[in-house]
Amino acid sequence: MSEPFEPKIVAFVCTYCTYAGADLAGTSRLKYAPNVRIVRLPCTGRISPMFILKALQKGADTVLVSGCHPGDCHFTAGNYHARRRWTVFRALLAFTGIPEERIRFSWVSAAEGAKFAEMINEITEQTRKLGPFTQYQELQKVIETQSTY
Amino acid sequence: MGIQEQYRSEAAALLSSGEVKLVIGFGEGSTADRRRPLFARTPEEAQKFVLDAACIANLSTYLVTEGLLSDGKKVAVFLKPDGIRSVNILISEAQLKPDQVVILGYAIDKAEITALEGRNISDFSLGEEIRSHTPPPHILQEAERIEEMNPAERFEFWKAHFSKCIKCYACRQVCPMCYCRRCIVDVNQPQWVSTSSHTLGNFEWNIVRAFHLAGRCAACGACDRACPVNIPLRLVNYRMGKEVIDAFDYCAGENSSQKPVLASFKQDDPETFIL
Amino acid sequence: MTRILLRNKLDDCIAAWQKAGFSVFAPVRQHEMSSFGEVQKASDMAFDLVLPERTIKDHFFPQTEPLIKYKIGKQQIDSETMTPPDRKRVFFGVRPCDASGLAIDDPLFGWDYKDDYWFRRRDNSVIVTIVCTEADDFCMCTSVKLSPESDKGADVMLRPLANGAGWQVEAVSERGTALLETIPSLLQENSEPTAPVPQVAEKFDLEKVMEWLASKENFESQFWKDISLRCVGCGSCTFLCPTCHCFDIQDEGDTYAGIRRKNWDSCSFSLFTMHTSGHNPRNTQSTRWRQRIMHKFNYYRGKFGVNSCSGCGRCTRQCPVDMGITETLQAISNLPR
Amino acid sequence: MAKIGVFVCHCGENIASMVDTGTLVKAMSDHPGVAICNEYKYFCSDPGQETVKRAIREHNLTGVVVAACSPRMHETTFRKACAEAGLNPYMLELANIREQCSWVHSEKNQATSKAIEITRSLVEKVKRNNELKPISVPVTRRALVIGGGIAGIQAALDIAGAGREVVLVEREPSIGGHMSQLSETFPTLDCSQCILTPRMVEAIQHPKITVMTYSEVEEVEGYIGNFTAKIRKKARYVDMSKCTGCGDCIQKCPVKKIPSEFECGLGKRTAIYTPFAQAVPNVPVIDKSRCTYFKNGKCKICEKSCQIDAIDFEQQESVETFEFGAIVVATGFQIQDTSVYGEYGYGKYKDVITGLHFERLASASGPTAGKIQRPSDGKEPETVVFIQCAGSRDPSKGVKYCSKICCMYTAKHAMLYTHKHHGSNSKIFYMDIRAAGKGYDEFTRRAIEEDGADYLRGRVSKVFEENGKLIVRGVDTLLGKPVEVAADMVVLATAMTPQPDAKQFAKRIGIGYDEYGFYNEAHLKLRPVETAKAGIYLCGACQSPKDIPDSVAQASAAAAKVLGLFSREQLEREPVVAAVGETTCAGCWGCVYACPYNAIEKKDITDRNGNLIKQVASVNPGLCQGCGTCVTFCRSNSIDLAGFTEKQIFAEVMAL
Repeated sequence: MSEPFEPKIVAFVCTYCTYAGADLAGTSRLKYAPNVRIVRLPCTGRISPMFILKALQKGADTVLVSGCHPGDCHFTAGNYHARRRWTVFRALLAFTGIPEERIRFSWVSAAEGAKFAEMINEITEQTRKLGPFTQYQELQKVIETQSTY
Repeated sequence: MGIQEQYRSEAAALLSSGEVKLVIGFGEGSTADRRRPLFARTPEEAQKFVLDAACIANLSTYLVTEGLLSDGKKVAVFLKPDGIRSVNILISEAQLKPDQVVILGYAIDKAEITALEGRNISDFSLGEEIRSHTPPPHILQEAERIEEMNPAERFEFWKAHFSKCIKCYACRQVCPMCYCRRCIVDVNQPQWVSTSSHTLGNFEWNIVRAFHLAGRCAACGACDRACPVNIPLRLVNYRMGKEVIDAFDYCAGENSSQKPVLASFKQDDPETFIL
Repeated sequence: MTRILLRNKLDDCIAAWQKAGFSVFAPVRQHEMSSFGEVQKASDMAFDLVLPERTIKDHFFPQTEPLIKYKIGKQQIDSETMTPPDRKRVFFGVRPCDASGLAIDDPLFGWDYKDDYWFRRRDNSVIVTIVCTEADDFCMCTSVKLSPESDKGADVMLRPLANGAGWQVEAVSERGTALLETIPSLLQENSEPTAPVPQVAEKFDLEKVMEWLASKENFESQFWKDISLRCVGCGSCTFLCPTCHCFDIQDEGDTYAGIRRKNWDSCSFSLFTMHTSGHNPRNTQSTRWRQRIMHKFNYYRGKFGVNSCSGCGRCTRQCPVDMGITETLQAISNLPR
Repeated sequence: MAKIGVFVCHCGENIASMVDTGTLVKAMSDHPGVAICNEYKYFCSDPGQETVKRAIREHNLTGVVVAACSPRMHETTFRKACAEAGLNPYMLELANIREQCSWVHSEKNQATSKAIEITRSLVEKVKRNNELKPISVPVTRRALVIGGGIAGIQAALDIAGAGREVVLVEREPSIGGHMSQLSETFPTLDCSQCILTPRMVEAIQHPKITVMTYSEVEEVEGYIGNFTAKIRKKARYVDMSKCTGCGDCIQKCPVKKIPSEFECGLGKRTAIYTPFAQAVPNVPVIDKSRCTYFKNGKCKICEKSCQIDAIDFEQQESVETFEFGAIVVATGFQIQDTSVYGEYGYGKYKDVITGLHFERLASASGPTAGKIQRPSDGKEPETVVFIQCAGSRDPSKGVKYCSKICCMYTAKHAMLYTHKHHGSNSKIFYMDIRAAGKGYDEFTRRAIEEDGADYLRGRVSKVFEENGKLIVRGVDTLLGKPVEVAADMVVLATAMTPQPDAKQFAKRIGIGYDEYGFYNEAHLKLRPVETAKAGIYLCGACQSPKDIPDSVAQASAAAAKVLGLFSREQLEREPVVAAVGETTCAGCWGCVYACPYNAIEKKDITDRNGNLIKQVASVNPGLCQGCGTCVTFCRSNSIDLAGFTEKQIFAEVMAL
């Protein structure tokens, strides 16, 4: 029997809102699941769809993308641009069979430490239920083995 | 006089008057049912143009050939509505100057071929036609069939298709919108897209290609026809086109002054999926 | 009297080969594409194809091949060579042009350094060709001095019987003879006539073409620019070619571990000869197309005494803009002397 | 070859109690490219920083990762340390193993392995960091102060006092804000007008201050040191350069019965008016919506009455554009609409009023000349009930927060009432008395002990009229009994809320706001007067409910920040900006459209003879704020963002 499944969650967050919100969860000593790895970026506008694909390749079971609420972007409009990209990218991934539950999006402000903590717990639990994203991870495993030809 | 003769003489006139330096049209292909792009620089060469229902390629892709239009001279090109739509997109993305392109427009309806009025891009108003255009039933049916699958089935469907991909980039090379001097897939520092054509690399390439065309695709089907391993690229393109029109009421190539859909936004864009 | 294999014995034949340790490959149709794939029974095979869209080359020189697995450590780099599996394979129903392609590439992979990845697969594979009974508009084997019944690259050659019930069987190499020894009971003596071989007309004068290409003054000819105007620079002709063999070495992985891979590359790509400096000696599509033709019908022959083309016609058949070797060589052939 | 130093901080027990730092150090020591890995109790301390600096020098480090707290906490600290040791300060990354690891997890093994992954990925990132140099931008040493209340006035005076130009913009016809409406002020009971008016006059007379009343900030563009603001001057219909403020026009105006906004509707004003007698500038405006001439085309009595022809019915509004280096936002507050409290009868009974009404009644310059009279019949009330928290601290109908000033002004009201009307009776329903502040508790004690204010701890459930009295029914929670008081007047301590257009205004100038619409400071404790947008500062009640001393203190603090910025001609900015790879840019201009700062321009690429080869995008580093939206848009990957380059992020993700 292999090890019990521990979800791997990669979060791409903007530094001004969600990263600060995650910091607030820390300063408030809120406890949440240790399964998330946070990648800090200046703005959700900087979060490229490629990041999501690479996180999946590296074995993420769920990817979270999070930034400032609409209207609150430190850079005034980065999150609006991001939202459009996500709408399209999400539809694309869904169409190619990458389940919507695997790519999550949220707005978490610098004041929403509690929301961040709860969300990470919820996503971790949901991912636990979904199980590992083996379909995608298999693609990587195949690469690492011998050529089949 | 049939449209073919009409356009032959018009092309010849454009060339002999010196209004254009080149006319891009169709000539006989290697078999009876094939037509191939033909480049005429003299009125004599223009007599070789063929125009019939087999002329389905989107020749606008040649307009973005590096250096073709940098001398400021004009080029005439045979275009169907999807090609004209492509020209709209290319103009809105500053890849073409409207005055440099003379359009010899035509439409194919089953085996019938008709001339389109107008020579300058501004003569064509395609907006409504494009919006009301529905793809052929076989595409709709296939797309629906995929939508009805569960994610795991969809993944398997595309895995089977993408695993065939040999990364020949024919889909990219025939696409008028793939005019980048350097494609993302050729960026190796860092290597976002695995260049190897294993299934993972193929997934990445095909997803990135579709994403880069979202809201920019003229639905000409060139990529789908070009694919030597028959990946149904039309389905992804169709799905992306549908998404931008449903979510943002944006239809690429309606006119030549659109802002790119992914470089603009509305404050009340839909966001049902965001927590 | 010759030996024949009946179509209805094919399932037994596959089973016998599998029992002898072979995996059996044949033309198959899968996911809207025809290629060589592993089969378990005769009904898996697609016999109605003039040619599969993909070549048999894929199974000897795959589009991506892992070479080395590496891991960058604190003090040293650990690496492990990845070699192809020693797998005995029978390729059944290969067309003579595809089999010739393998033979054409053999010297390339073995002239100074014996490419283990190629030869390990070659040595473990038996090629069973089926002589053509049909040709399409694009077939051009005769133009490159091969034929629909060429045995080049074949180990066993099958000639379809006129009645369609099976094939006349002939071993053309030791490996072929050995393969047939695994199925003696499935072969029977028979003198049934074989189906006629299609007449494939020669489309150009190869001698004249080679002469023109060899002439240095033609290298800068306007001909190259005119003929390649519509080339969009994709790699489909090269990747579907049974003899094209260019590759690129790529390290792929994360920041401290990865795999060095050998991937197909194409002389059609604008980046194929791009230097780090930004200079590109073949910076236009015409020079790239010229390279492709020159390589196949001049340079390769100069080095290995054979043209790097087996006349399968895929380059034209699959070209998105209806170009291909045939058109170019025809045009050269038609040039005034 | 990378030589990375990794420094694992215990943060006392904050990290070390949850993350096994020994294991982390071991893992990092074994990581490729790590030249040295240390642990220490407090790396942010002097000896800690010394350790880092020594390691940089001794090992010739090419990059540093400090595994400690959030980069939002100590990035600057360690950047400085790196610079002092001769390493480019941008060759540093902070691995956040405190806020985002040790503090939020409770299982040591998991926290440790997470800390390893976080640190490892940043080691990979830092290997790919580039040396960056701060960008110098010129500073326009002129400040814009938005809002002419006491906070705005104070900020303007402080900045101007240090010799820098200020434009003070107020949307009402006079500066002064809410403070000008107040009667006396707690805890000293000095008259509000008496202390405010001199400051107003000082502001308008100051040679460095341009006061623009009846004006609004329309648009702000640019960035710290280099803002451009468009200010719309509404048409006053009175020529400010001519008007002497004699008031003849006001006297003659036939439209006299307009409820005065300044008097909270307790007094009347004319169509041509100054909001109050001491208005600054003392120049009236014509209320176009009420003026007979503007409505019917006839009247112009004011014009006739004006002896110096200062009335100008043809005056148009105008928009003026100024350049500023800094902006102080002091847009103030409003009071909550109390009619949501039907049970208190506000709006139904004339004698149920707000605290601000009471201020006007108590004001010597108010509608009753300082006499406390019932709005209904002008009688002096015998019994007044004050209801505190009539809106504040009420998540269901009002606002969640405490409005901070109500406890104090209610005590003041009770006191003033007793002073003006001996033998009267004040009853105050309260939840808690919050009287923290210099002299504040003493003040409320005085109201209770000396001036007989009767404090009842409890909530009021209903106010209704019975036999000419307002019956206030509530509960005294200390006695645990229901109480009923027959009052002549009820005063509600209404909540302070943001201005009605606070959110739209914030969006217009690009600053953040909280759920209510109060403006967000960059850090609640440590950067309380800065906003997240560099160069824009806050003071007064637009940030949160405040009393006068706090508003003034914050205004001076904001002024100090502005003056700090203005102390140099050049400003050094973070070099986290985008740059275009010109060889691969296809010139599609997607980035130009996407940039929220219009920081991307089109640039011609020419050959050596000056012939145009192509146009490419080009980032103006002075305008770029470093969001990276352009980078993500660019299909050919031809733009990159310093500090968060594609290579860096790729490495970071691939090391996870």
